[in-house]
Amino acid sequence: MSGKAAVGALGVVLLAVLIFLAISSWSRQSSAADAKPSVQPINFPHSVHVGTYKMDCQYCHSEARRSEYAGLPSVERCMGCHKIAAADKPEIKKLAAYHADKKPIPWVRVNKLPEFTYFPHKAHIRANLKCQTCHGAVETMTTFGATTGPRVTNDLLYLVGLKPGGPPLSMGWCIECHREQNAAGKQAPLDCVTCHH
Amino acid sequence: MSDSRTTSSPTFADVNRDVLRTLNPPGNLYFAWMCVVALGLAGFFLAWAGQVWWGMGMAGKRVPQMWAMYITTFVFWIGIGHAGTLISAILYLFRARWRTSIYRAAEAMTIFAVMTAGLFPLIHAGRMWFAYYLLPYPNQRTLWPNFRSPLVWDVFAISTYLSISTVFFIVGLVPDIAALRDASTGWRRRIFSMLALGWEGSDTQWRHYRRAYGLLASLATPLVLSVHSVVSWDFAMALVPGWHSTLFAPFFVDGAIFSGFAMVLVLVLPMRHFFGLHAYIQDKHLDAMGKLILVTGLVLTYFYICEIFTSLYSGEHIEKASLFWKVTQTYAWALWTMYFCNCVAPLILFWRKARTSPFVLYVVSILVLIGMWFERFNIIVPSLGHDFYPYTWGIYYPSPTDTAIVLGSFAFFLLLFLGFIKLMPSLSIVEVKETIPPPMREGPHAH
Amino acid sequence: MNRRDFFKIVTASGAAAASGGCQQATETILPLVVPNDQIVPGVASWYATVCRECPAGCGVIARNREGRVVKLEGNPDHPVNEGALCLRGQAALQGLYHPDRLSGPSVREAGGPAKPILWDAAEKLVAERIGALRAAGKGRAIAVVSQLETGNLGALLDRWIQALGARPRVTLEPFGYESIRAANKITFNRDAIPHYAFEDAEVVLSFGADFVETWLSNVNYTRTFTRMHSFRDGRAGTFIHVEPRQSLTAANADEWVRNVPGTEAMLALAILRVMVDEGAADKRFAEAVAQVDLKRAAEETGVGLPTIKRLAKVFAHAKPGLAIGGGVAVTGSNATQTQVAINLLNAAAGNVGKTVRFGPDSAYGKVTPHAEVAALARAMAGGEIEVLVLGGGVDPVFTLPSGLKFADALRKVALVVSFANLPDQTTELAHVSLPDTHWLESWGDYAPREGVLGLLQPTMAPIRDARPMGDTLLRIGRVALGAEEGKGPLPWPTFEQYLKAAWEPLVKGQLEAALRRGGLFGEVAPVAVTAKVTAGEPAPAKLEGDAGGLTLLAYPSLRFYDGRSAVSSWLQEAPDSITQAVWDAWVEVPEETAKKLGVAQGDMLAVKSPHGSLELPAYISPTLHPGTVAIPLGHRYSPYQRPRYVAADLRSLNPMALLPATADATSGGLAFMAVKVTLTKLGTRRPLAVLQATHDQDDRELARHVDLRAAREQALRGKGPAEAHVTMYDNQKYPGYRWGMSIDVDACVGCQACVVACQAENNVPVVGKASAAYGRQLHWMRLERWAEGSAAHPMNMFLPMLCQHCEVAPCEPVCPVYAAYRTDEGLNGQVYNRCVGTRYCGNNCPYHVRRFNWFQYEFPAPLEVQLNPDVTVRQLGVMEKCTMCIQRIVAGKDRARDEKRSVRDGDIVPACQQTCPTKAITFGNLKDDASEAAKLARSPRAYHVLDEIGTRPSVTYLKKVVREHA
Amino acid sequence: MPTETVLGVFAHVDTTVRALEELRAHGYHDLTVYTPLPVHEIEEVLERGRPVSRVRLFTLIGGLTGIASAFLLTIWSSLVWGLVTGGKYMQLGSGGISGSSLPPFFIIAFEMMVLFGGLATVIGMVVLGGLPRFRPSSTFDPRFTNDRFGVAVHCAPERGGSVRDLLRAAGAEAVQSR
Repeated sequence: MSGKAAVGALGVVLLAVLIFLAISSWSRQSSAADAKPSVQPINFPHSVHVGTYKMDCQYCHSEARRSEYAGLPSVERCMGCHKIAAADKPEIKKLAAYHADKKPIPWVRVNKLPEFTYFPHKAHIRANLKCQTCHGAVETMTTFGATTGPRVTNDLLYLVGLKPGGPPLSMGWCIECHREQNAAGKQAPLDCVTCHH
Repeated sequence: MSDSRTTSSPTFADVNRDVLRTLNPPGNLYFAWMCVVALGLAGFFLAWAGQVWWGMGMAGKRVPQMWAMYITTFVFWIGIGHAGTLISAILYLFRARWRTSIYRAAEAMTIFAVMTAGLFPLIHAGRMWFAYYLLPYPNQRTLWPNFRSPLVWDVFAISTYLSISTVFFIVGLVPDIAALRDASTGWRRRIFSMLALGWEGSDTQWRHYRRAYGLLASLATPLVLSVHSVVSWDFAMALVPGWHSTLFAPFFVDGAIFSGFAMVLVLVLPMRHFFGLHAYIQDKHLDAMGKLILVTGLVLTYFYICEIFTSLYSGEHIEKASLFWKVTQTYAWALWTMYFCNCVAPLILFWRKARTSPFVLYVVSILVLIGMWFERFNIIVPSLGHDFYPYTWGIYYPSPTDTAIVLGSFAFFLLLFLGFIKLMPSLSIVEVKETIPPPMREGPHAH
Repeated sequence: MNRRDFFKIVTASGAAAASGGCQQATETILPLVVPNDQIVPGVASWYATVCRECPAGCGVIARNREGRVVKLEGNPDHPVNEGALCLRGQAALQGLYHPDRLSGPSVREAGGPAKPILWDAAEKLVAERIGALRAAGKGRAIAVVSQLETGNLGALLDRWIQALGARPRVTLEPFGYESIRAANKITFNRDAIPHYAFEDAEVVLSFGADFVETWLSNVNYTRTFTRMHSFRDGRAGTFIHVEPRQSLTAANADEWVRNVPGTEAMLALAILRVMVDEGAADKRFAEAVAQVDLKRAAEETGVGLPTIKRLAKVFAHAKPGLAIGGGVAVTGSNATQTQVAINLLNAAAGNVGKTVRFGPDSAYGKVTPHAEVAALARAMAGGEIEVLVLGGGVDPVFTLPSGLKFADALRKVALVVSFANLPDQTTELAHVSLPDTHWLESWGDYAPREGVLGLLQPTMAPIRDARPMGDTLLRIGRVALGAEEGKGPLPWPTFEQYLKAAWEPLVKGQLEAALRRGGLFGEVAPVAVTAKVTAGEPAPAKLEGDAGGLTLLAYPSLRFYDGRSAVSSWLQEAPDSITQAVWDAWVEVPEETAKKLGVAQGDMLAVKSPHGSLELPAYISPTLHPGTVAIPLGHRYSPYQRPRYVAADLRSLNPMALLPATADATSGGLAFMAVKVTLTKLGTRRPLAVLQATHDQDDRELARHVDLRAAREQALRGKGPAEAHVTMYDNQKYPGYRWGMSIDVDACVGCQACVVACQAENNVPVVGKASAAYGRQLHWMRLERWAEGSAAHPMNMFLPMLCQHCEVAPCEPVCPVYAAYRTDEGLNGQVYNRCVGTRYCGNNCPYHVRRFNWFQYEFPAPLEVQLNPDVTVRQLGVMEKCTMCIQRIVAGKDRARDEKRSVRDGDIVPACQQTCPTKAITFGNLKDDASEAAKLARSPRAYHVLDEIGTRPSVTYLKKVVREHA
Repeated sequence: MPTETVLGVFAHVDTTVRALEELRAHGYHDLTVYTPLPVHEIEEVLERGRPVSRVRLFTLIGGLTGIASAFLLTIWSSLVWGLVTGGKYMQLGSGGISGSSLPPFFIIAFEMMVLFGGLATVIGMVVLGGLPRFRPSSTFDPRFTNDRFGVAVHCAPERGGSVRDLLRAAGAEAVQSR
């Protein structure tokens, strides 16, 4: 019967459209990319630089104290040490190749906040925050990686009454710290538009 | 439609048979209707998908009419959703026995209308994929909805209304499903057994059931009145001239009942005709419904007069300008259509013959539905089009997207309703039995 | 210097960071190869340069973030604009990042498409041709046309021309004001355009001079006009404007006198006659007005005798006054006579030397008169020119009248070399295209007036394969001459070196400091002049065409100038303040004529003159002089906008298509008012996108005014009783600052600069004509025009409307998710990422200043590079609105915290206030009684728009002050 | 103690009522009566001396829980951020709660009262009515949901005979032992 066929066809169309709605909706949910330990163009061990040689974070990420961004060291700065230090290692040879070609190193981004979030490193360095507070125990990481940003599972845990705490670099996690700082007499803003504008 | 079939009173077994007959495999006419529904729904979902993909601009909204036909249709369906629970709860408490033959259909209509209405806030939201932000759920950001917003009141009112109406509906259905279970075989029987929860009609079950039903009715009664009041506050709490009025709550509730009864008639009259239910849905039922439509229509007319009067008497320049614009300018046709359909058309029901004529009732009901849709349209679109700020005054033009979605919502409603009448008893077996004299060996006596 | 290499890298990564709502799956971050101390990622650097969007030459500072310029602001040190910038200056970025910018050099066979070519090959091609001509002794067959270059680029061009023996350079500026120069030569024996000191005048009497729009230096004169006119500054001078059309300048006049077009000379002499008759002027001026018959003058000008007498009285009593002339109606055949009459008025009233200052003469005085352009066109048509070099910024096919037949002449030239960096009507006919760098990418200098030397420096690396015109010409010249670098008449390797060498004697090694300041700014002492009284022949302008037709006023456009700014979609979408129309061009038809023709707004009309015809939609004007029609100049759609924003390819929007090649015989200036046209109704419609539904406030007192006398009384008495707010609830407490704004309606001239500045600062997308017409424009700020009074004597008020940041905001409580809320600092916050898009707030805002993202708006590449990295690019489906530049507030507080102090008044300046030439907008902390904004909010003129609703806005408006006699 | 269950099937209300009266008069109180609809006359006999259904207690508790949780939710969640909207706010400071935006919360409280009350009522009905029942009880007959009435008497086995007689005498169509 044509009617039954029509109803069947309708079912298929509806299903397709619902799937489309679901997918297109989900794809618009702007969540921060959760980067797993990443494959970097050069295997850079933070553990050696920070852990073994006790280098200051801001020696390389020198923009942190004056800019919104922490910044990455220029290839020139890397080469400042690595012209001599460990120059024979294969990874350092890769670095030297970038330097010789005058090309920037295409590092893969690990820590990323959504576009609608304004996070100034400067203000946090001014407040004497340690880098590790947000970025984890960098001195132990051979490959830098982080799982950041909000996760659905986290909200689900809250929904069933658990309080797992915000995952790093998620809003709940920022807020927790800001509230603690305010309770300790510091001035950490809690105004929405300070970070979302 | 003759009254001949109503002369001899049916027996309990007749009731079971007649009601279960409505669940027989449907005919061609039914499938023809389903095809229409399918078309409407396809348009509905495609338009919606387009709107999600390309943006809300696909719908004809603009500044200043940031709300338009979606909210119009939302309020329309919420209004429709009032008759069911009103009939089943308020009339139950008032022991109006004529409700019994229509209340199941009305309740189903209520739930489906509210479900249809419930789609519109989603359709209407610019980012419907974040619509869950409106729900108070615990989250790591410790963000909660703003309980000062009438939209959050809506969320609570409508979800409560849908829940309670559904519960009420299901509770009413349980004994009927048990009857269905006992009259069916095979897989249907298994499904009905599960749905019937093992209902047997024992005295213990009945006594708790009756008490619970009464309590639910008394909870649902204020709920019915509150829901449309809350919906009306979406407007009354806003500043827009033509919205900001304390009149709105009773005005909306009355309008909702008015349109709800019209919709009940629109659905029940064909049912009566096609299923041959003249024995149960009798002329006296139609008469009662007609009277209710008449009364609510007159009350509505009173509210219209009040609205105009307050606007004129206030001496408020902007209010008056808004009213004057509505009555005489671009959208005047919509306003006068509304006045005709809601104030003039029902007056024919003063005449008893009209109240018992299915044809007249049907026509009046359709007109009332049109009028009530336009009432919401007139509240939203022209009021916003000529509000405080002359710079942004403007005219709203519906786009193919809005139109497809509004028409598609009727298809969505019909899909649910047509599905329901073939899956569930659309007359309450139990309550219909209550209205016919119980079987007595000594012969019937006064009940 | 390796800064430019560096820019490239950072620019490449910057583009990725500016992505819109969509997220990228993997993202790479590119560090610099070589560290650079000028750039810190995330921190803006500012480079001073000079705006070259028009010859006014305002100082500009460009905000550079990660190697890309994201915002322009006026240079506060520059004496012309003192920090302000007009909308065209603000929108220059759209030219810089224009999607259609030429991607590199190209050659074109006659009629064929342009083919890319390598720089060397292209240069060689040109050089060989030039070399051959020179060798053959036909150097005169080489012609160079450039825009007005007063600085070293002009000097270099002249050296190049000299070295090659080419024809003298022609500068092409459609608005050349030749008649002012010619008249000054006659009256004061000085071939120059003086500096007008508006700020010192008590009365300004303007004969059509549209100084708010384009006249000479719009930012400078708007700024100084406000100082003379605005009540706030205590002067409250009077401004009288004579023009047949209500231009934006006329709309700002205390008295607008609508005259018959072309009779300005007669009116000026009539005024002088009254002054002489009543003894207000020296008897020696009697000679000049001997032939003036007041009655006839009153009749022919259409200005009543009492008005003439009143104007004379007001003008004569001013100490000093200022009479100026310009605009479309003063370009006709009698333009020089008009200017002479105006000179006599100034001389008779004793204004010369006071408000009319020779010495600091305007750069416009160096424009070659239009007659020479016409001569060149004739030479081209006659086959005399074999190589034509067209500099950047010139588009003769578009900007010259069709009567000149320049396009035909151009086709006769064997080799047309174009330096334009955007395709236009002229480049389509060019054979070789050698794109010049945009002025924001270039070295250079420009002196807008004597004593003010502005320096241009590259504010970022070229984003396209473009090379500075100077460099290219130097190379071509050397090849043509067969010389090597460092030798011959053109030894300099680059223009940059030429420029630096030329500046060395001026800066004596201190070039860095000059660059930082934006140039060398000095004062030139006024030169004393004596006026020669000449007898005026009061004749109206002669017009071609059908005697029964309507006089065509092809008036310069505030938004597009001569059309060179029309490439900007920001400007296309910034409404014309008077009509509030966007995107399209229109023909302004007087109400009477419209009635006669039976046309309504948007009906298509064919406008015919003996030289061509145009089809344009009608705009019905109640104020236009009945004998005229008016069409704005410069409207065009540039190619990239065609598919995206408008339905059809509409190129014929420019009234130049109707004009004859008439020039004023005395001065050689181009006549923009030279023809009478006829109108025919076409029967089709092209509705205009007009943003303002009505100019009638319907008694809602949105824009308010007060009489001058009352304002003075109130100012003496101070503020009356404050508005009492009755509330049952606790008032909000502000622990820190409370931001607020004051807007002086009296100062606002409606120039739209703030609208475009806001768009540039806050990543406000462009929506296109259809959306704008349907109430879906996204401007966070709009400029409303409210008109009162009769059509003949209208009173216009300009009301900048933006989010009012209400204390009891109707938008906030209706938001179900707290996306709209009130901050601790008195702002209405809007959290985009929380917004669900219910649009309830948009309905409930009585001001309708909330904007909704109806679609996902795009920023076609490379325009996305311009996006302000401090401001979120909004996703589809969210609400947005003015934030009072929250990013600037955050930055200002951050700066204060670095310095361990609190924010001081003036630390934080929102984009709209920053660019406002009239300083009508003041932002500040309302809790601080000493702040400027708080003081203004307590002014007796202060009021809140729609205050009867009880929203308690944080934006306070100050009433316009109306002069009683007007 | 072993019991016997005797089921009488009736076609009429009056006969059912008669049987019930008889049974009560003879001291049989352990009865289960099946009816396709609630019948006033039958209820009258059965409800005599029984307390009112406890369902209403569920409703009361549910409703009160709803009100309390609504106020808790709205007030507490307003205090989490203390945001100001439209000049109204509710903030937790050193001096306790300041500002007031209480009136809208009554709406939430009302809705939550109805929701919780309604759901609790249904739960009450289900629990007290012994629902859901996964297997039909031994005395149930499918006709009881159509047009027949059933009276099941649970009695000591030795009294089964007299019950059967009693039911038959009252007018039962059929009498069975289950």
